[in-house]
Amino acid sequence: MNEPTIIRITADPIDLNALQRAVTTPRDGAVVLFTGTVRGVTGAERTDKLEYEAYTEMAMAKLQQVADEMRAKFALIHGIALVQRVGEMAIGEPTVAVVVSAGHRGDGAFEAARYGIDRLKQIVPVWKKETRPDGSAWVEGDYLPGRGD
Amino acid sequence: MNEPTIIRITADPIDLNALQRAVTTPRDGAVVLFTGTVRGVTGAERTDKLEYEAYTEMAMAKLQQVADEMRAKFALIHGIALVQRVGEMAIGEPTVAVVVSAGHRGDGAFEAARYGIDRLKQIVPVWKKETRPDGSAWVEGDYLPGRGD
Amino acid sequence: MLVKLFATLKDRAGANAITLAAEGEFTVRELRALIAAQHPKLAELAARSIVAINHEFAFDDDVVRATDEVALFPPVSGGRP
Amino acid sequence: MLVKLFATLKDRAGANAITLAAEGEFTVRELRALIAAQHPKLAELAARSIVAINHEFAFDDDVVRATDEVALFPPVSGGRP
Repeated sequence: MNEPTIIRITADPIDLNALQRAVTTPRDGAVVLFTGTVRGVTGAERTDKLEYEAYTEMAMAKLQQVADEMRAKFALIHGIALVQRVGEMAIGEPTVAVVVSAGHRGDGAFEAARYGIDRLKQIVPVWKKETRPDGSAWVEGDYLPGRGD
Repeated sequence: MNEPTIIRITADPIDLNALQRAVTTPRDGAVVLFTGTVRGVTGAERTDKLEYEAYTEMAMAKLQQVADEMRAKFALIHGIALVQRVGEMAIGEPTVAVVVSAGHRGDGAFEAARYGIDRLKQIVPVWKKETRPDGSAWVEGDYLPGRGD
Repeated sequence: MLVKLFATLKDRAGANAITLAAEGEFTVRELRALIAAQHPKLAELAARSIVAINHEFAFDDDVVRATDEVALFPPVSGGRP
Repeated sequence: MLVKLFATLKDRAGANAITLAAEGEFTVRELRALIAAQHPKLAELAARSIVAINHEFAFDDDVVRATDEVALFPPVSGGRP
């Protein structure tokens, strides 16, 4: 069976319509798309813009690993797209997309997309620099990879 | 707070990029989009095209009810879009979209989108006519609404 | 009064609505009987289709007024979850 | 050998890579010490940053060869789930 796996790190805007078409096979009746977006307000904090940087070669390998893990855990899903945007982005723009297609809405596409974004945020080497009214700073996560990650 | 609720029944193609932008508020870092698509192959069956018909006035009221139920059950979600396309559609095209935004990916957007599509498929009066190599027929569901639906 | 029809019912009737001679108030159960009597082609479907009154689902003991917007249709195309 | 730097480490060093005088094989623990000795500005970060060897996460007892592609970076920007 032809089951598309799209892995991409790009400075271009993320096109959800194109990704929906790209992952959908003739057997698919359901597509779940998750997008992370640049949040402008977090509690009392305001963010003006965001810049994403990737360790591209390793990030591509880790995106492929996330896709492999998704397929291993969710046997009924078909197409997968994992796209990370890099460079400067404005408030509200998608920074990352996880897209999964399946025959039916109960075939695990929702769960696979959720798993995919959680893993992506743990192991794919991408960092964001936030610019706020008081200056800019890299945002560091707190997940320390272990063996097998 | 400004929390967009978009309810639409339309003959136009569904534009996921526009819906993502429309539901995203400055507080949002996560958007989940579900799309139902025209499946071309189901087991050994082949579908050539699909036509959707709606009882528009009632369908608009029931889409609004689904959105209200989503907000009542998932308190942390922000924007909602529920879009049903009607008319003729080709294989792979989105027929319906359920879009939910939230501050963070764990704030219930995945669960709300899943709940939304399940309820939409139960109570929103929309029917599809499938054209297969051996003719065309209306596809009937099996959910009988009860009081409160 | 007018009864709107959708999907299979529309195809069976060959029209997207039928007229029904009816006055005052009656139950949804009586509505089904009126349709069956005046539109025999729809008799079987009328007995088991969903009835909506003014855009809300209605049940056999509910009251219909001749001035209500009434519609008859099959279960919606849910698709396998 | 060259050590690639990202995010906070790149800003601290003022460059996206540093050169390291190193030969043969040594452990990741020794790599951290070499960086601290030869690039004092990075000493504190080198002790607690993530090390990747040939695009895989590496741990203190793992072996580095001077010919490997080595990178040093902070935990990725996960964001609150």
